[in-house]
Amino acid sequence: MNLQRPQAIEFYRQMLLIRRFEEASSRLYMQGKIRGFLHLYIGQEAVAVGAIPALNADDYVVSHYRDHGHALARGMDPKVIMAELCGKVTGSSGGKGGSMHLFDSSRNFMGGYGIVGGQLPIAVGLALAVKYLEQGRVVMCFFGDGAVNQGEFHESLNLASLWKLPVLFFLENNLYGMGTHVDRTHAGGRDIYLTAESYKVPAAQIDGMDVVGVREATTEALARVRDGGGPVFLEAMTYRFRGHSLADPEEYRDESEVTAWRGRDPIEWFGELAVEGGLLSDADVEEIAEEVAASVRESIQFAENSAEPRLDTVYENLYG
Amino acid sequence: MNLQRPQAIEFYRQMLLIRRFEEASSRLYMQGKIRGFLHLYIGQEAVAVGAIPALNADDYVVSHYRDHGHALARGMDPKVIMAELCGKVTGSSGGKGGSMHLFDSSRNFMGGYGIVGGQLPIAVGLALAVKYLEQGRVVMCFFGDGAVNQGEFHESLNLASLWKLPVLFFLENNLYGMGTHVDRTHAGGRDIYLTAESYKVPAAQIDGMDVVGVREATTEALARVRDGGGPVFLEAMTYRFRGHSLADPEEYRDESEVTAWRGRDPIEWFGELAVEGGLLSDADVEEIAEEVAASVRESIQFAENSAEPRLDTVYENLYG
Amino acid sequence: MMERPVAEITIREAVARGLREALDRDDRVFLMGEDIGRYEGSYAVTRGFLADYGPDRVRDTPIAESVIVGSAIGAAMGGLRPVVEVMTINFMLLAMDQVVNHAAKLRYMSNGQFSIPLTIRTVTGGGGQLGATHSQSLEGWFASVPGLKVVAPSTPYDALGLLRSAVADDNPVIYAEHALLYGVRGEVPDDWYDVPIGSAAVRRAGKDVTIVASSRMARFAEEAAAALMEKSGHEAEVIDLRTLRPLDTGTIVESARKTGRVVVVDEAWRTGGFAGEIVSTVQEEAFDDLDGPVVRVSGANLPAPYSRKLEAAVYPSPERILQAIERNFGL
Amino acid sequence: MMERPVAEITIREAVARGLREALDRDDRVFLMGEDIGRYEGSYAVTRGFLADYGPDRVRDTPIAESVIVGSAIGAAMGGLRPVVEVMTINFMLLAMDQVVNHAAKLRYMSNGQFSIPLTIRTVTGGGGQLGATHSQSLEGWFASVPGLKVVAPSTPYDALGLLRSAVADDNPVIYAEHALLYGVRGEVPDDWYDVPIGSAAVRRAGKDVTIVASSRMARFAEEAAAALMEKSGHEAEVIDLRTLRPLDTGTIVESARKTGRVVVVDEAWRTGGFAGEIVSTVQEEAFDDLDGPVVRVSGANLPAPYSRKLEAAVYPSPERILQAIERNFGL
Ligand SMILES: Cc1ncc(C[n+]2csc(CCOP(=O)(O)OP(=O)(O)O)c2C)c(N)n1
Ligand SMILES: Cc1ncc(C[n+]2csc(CCOP(=O)(O)OP(=O)(O)O)c2C)c(N)n1
Ligand SMILES: [Mg+2]
Ligand SMILES: [Mg+2]
Repeated sequence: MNLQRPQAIEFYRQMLLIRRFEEASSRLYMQGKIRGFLHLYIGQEAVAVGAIPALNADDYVVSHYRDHGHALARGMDPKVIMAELCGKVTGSSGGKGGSMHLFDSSRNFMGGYGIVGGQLPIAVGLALAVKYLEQGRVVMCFFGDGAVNQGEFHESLNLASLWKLPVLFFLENNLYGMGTHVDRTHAGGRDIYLTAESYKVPAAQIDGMDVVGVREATTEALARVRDGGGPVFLEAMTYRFRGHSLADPEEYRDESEVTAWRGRDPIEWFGELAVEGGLLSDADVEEIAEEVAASVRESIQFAENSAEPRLDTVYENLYG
Repeated sequence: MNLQRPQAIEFYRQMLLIRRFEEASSRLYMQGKIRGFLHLYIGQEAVAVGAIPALNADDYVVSHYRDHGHALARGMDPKVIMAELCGKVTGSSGGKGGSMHLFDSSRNFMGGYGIVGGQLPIAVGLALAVKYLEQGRVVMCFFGDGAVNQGEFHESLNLASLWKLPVLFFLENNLYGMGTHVDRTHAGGRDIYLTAESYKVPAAQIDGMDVVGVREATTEALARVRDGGGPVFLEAMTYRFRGHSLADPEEYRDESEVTAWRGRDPIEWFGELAVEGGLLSDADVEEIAEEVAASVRESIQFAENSAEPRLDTVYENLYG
Repeated sequence: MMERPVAEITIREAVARGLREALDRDDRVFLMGEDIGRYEGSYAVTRGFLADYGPDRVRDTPIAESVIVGSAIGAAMGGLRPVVEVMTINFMLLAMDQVVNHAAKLRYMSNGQFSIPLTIRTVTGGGGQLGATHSQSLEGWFASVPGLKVVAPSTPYDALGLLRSAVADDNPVIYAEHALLYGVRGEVPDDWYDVPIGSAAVRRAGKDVTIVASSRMARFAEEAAAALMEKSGHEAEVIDLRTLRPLDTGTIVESARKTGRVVVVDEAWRTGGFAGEIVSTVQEEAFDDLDGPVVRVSGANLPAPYSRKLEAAVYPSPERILQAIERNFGL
Repeated sequence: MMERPVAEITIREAVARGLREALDRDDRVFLMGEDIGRYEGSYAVTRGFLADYGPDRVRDTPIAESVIVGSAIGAAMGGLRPVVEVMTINFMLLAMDQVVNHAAKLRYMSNGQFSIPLTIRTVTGGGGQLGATHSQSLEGWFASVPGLKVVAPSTPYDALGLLRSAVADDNPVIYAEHALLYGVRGEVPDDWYDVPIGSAAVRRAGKDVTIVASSRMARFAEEAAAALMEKSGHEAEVIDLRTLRPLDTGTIVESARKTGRVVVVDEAWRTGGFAGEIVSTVQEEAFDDLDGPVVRVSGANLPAPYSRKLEAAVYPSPERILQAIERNFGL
């Protein structure tokens, strides 16, 4: 593992932040403080953390409804996210968006999309703007294995490839769209990246539980996109350790499958590797854990102490 | 050419019927007797005639808005089609459907669809019914190169392949969707059948100007579909000799391209070959021409002599 | 005659019962949709179905609304009677073309050569803090499309009775279940019955004001009527439309003529909502009997905000209905 | 001050002029759509554009309405001001999700962090014997969606003036051109002007009856008004809405109060059509001034049949408007 200590600290800290943040939001959901649908990123942390910080500040990130991890990895303030989940005025959208619809314009975090596949055309359009304005940016667009079968996947890959737009299509293949296994939804089979190649989009499959590998592959892919040759496609094989959302009874996955994947916990795995490799000390690990815990605690306090939006603001920001 | 005389007569007669029928409908359009959008099949006759009569009577045919050729090849009565184009009560839909929406339930000719790509899910559903009811039928679904980029193409190929449904996807690649060349619309390039393979659908490209080749490929493909292994995809390379519709100013194709393709006129080509090969005599050719002309004349007379639908029938057949 | 037993069940159970019956009675009926099999339905309606009926009749699909609906239309043309679940009505936006241009039109365009015996079950409504993309009430759009029928039950009795009628119908029927009504309990006879499509129910008779609503809003209307009676002794007649298309204008107009005062409650966005149809019909047919304008209590002209407080402000409520009656009619 | 010259041009030319201006004035404006470049527009609006502006600014797309609209939304978020052509409003059914769930909601859901300065030009209306799938008037649906604006010009002056406003607007605007109005001629000043979104035009003043309409129906309304004057000397006031959302209720209600008789003309299907919104508003705001019910003259509750004779029976016409006035108001 060709990795420096600061980088290792960052990886570990960011992944742990996501994990602890999601655990906390799960608790707040159980307490009725967060409502609606809540989709946790637990298990997939290595993808967001491996991928997103490899971007420049002016690049764009487009996510879907499972967006907390992406938002955190993009540097969005946990306080502001938690406040949004709790529907508070201090939330990223003042409580108007909710968990599935996070946005942060200051970080070019472009959302948070609740409709499966709907974010793909948006990402293509952002890339069109980038190319049109000669900004040299990249659009990194996340989506799940379930989204691959939507018509918009096809339309988006085709258009991005045809017009050679700077999109990095980032598939998080966690094997399930809600409760349905990818083998029962995608005719092309589990190796979805092969489908991407039929659009003449260079594509590769990577291990989504290995943050270092994700970073390497992403860096390479980004360089390729910036070269101007058009989109690139990465498929990260990963797994969500929890249900699809907190409403999920979770009866469709074999215990053994879940256990096997949990055995590949991206945070534990990286932590152990880093400690063994001398990149992190036990003290580091503890310190990071405390730092993260504090940050999450702070986010909860911030959210709980924040006011609800004022009723008379409900019509604000419909039109501009 | 391993072909018998009766077959040759049929090929020639059916192709010529389509050609003359379309020429006639074009004239009626100019006279204002047919209105709305009119999309002619001229140039593509070898596809419909090579493909459709290879089906059994109980198989299904699904077409799009360029449907006259498919309907005629399926054995629909030219009189009834012409009457429909003229909006008469004797038309296949009593004048309610029009050129883009031909139907003949007695021949399992399932339409006539005006929305590009919209017929593909319908075809998949028919195939689902066939499989569910264990009818052993095949669904032959036509569409153009333009339809390939619609999301529904993707969704339909995926579902048909996943569920191993008996569909023969029949692409008529005439290089243009309205005025836009396929090179500017499909990232995968001109060889669209390669795209189909990414859905694990066996696919082949064939010469759509050669009626014999089309028949051979279709027969083979149908056998394969009937075997139960799932859909098959055929891409017939063809060309429309006229504009997209009669409203088309036709300024987007090079004269030389049009001329080159007209040089491959499927009817002339087959006629000459058949005469040279002794399958058809000059007398045959003349006789067929007369027969076809009579049939088309009859269809015009029928349409012109037919009554307009009665106003009080306008609400009929909305609900069943 | 001895009365047959009557059970208290939820709307969820009523829908499930109707689906099971349909599967049991007719081999041509099958179910199709996202996560209805292995996952047992995102609103748990089809619990146990996959195990009982197998994967041919309970079909999990990819997430691809257009081909789900479109292939169901094709299957209907091919002799089956599909019952599709589109997970929520918001996702119907992805299948709009198939519904509007094909399901609704194929019979007419073919002059009756084909019919489309298709039921599309879908989940409508807001109020669950699901945010703007997941909280819409679009059934009014479908109710404006000739060739479709649209029902929206608010009781277990109607849920079962209308589902029976929908599945038996040879036309495409949009069957809208409200996300927040699944747990509502009510009596459902063991004896066979159906609720014909196109007939409204008078939930409560009254002479002072008519409240017209459907789905969850019909329940709110009943609450408002009770509160009105409690507060001022005025009698509200509550009409639960049950069907949006074809609309039971007879029942509505008759009541309007009687009371002279009409409130229409609609969860959808106020501007351009289906309430406008009812208002138009009432004033066309009963103008001279009206004491004042027909009043709309509708959803706000806003995407649904997530925050509980803000969300509560954009939907009708029993209180708001009551206020509208008091303010507009001085009752 | 000397009057600047005024030219007679067609609506087609007015739209083309507006598009050229927009391209000339702002580099962030670009056009995108099916066959707008090489083919020069299926209704020939963008003739010569590709040659003049090149393929970066006049972009031919694949036939894929969802990504056309969706990517335009993304481009708008990314700093551009896309003007999209969706060939006809019927095909908008394939882009419904992007329009309703994204274009209309992104600003609100992000609490103003992003805006969507997007114009979607599309062709609406029937009457050209294009059959059921190609003859719909769906602008009323869009007009019911909070977050969208919807305009539907009926004159060259408005076509240009509203296009200027649409392109300058920071919100998504649906700009509906009627298929059968492209050849309509009218005067358009050389001087700069715009037509603000949200303002109706009184086409003809009158005291006896108000006719409210938009797009082609507004022209029919003028014809009906002229015929009414001719026949019985009664004065109809004709209001051309020009904008469906936001609706200029002030102008409508004022006229209704004055005349006491209102006819709403709407090409869309009668049941659930946008006419219902206008009826509702008029009777809410002007009930006491009304002589009788607000009358709707709408499209029939039918998919459009192809046959000329049948098709003519399903759409409003000047004659039908006149008859409705005579029958309902005895004028
Ligand atoms: C168009 C649409 N259909 C259905 C849904 C409901 N839904 C939300 S998430 C989801 C599964 C998506 O799976 P995948 O794309 O693999 O992402 P993952 O949840 O695994 O991250 C479904 C069916 C939706 N939000 N939008
Ligand atoms: C959804 C939709 N978008 C656009 C159109 C307009 N349109 C009709 S035919 C056509 C071109 C289709 O080309 P292709 O699929 O290649 O078929 P061909 O006309 O060449 O037979 C277009 C754009 C339509 N009917 N439906
Ligand atoms: Mg997944
Ligand atoms: Mg073509």
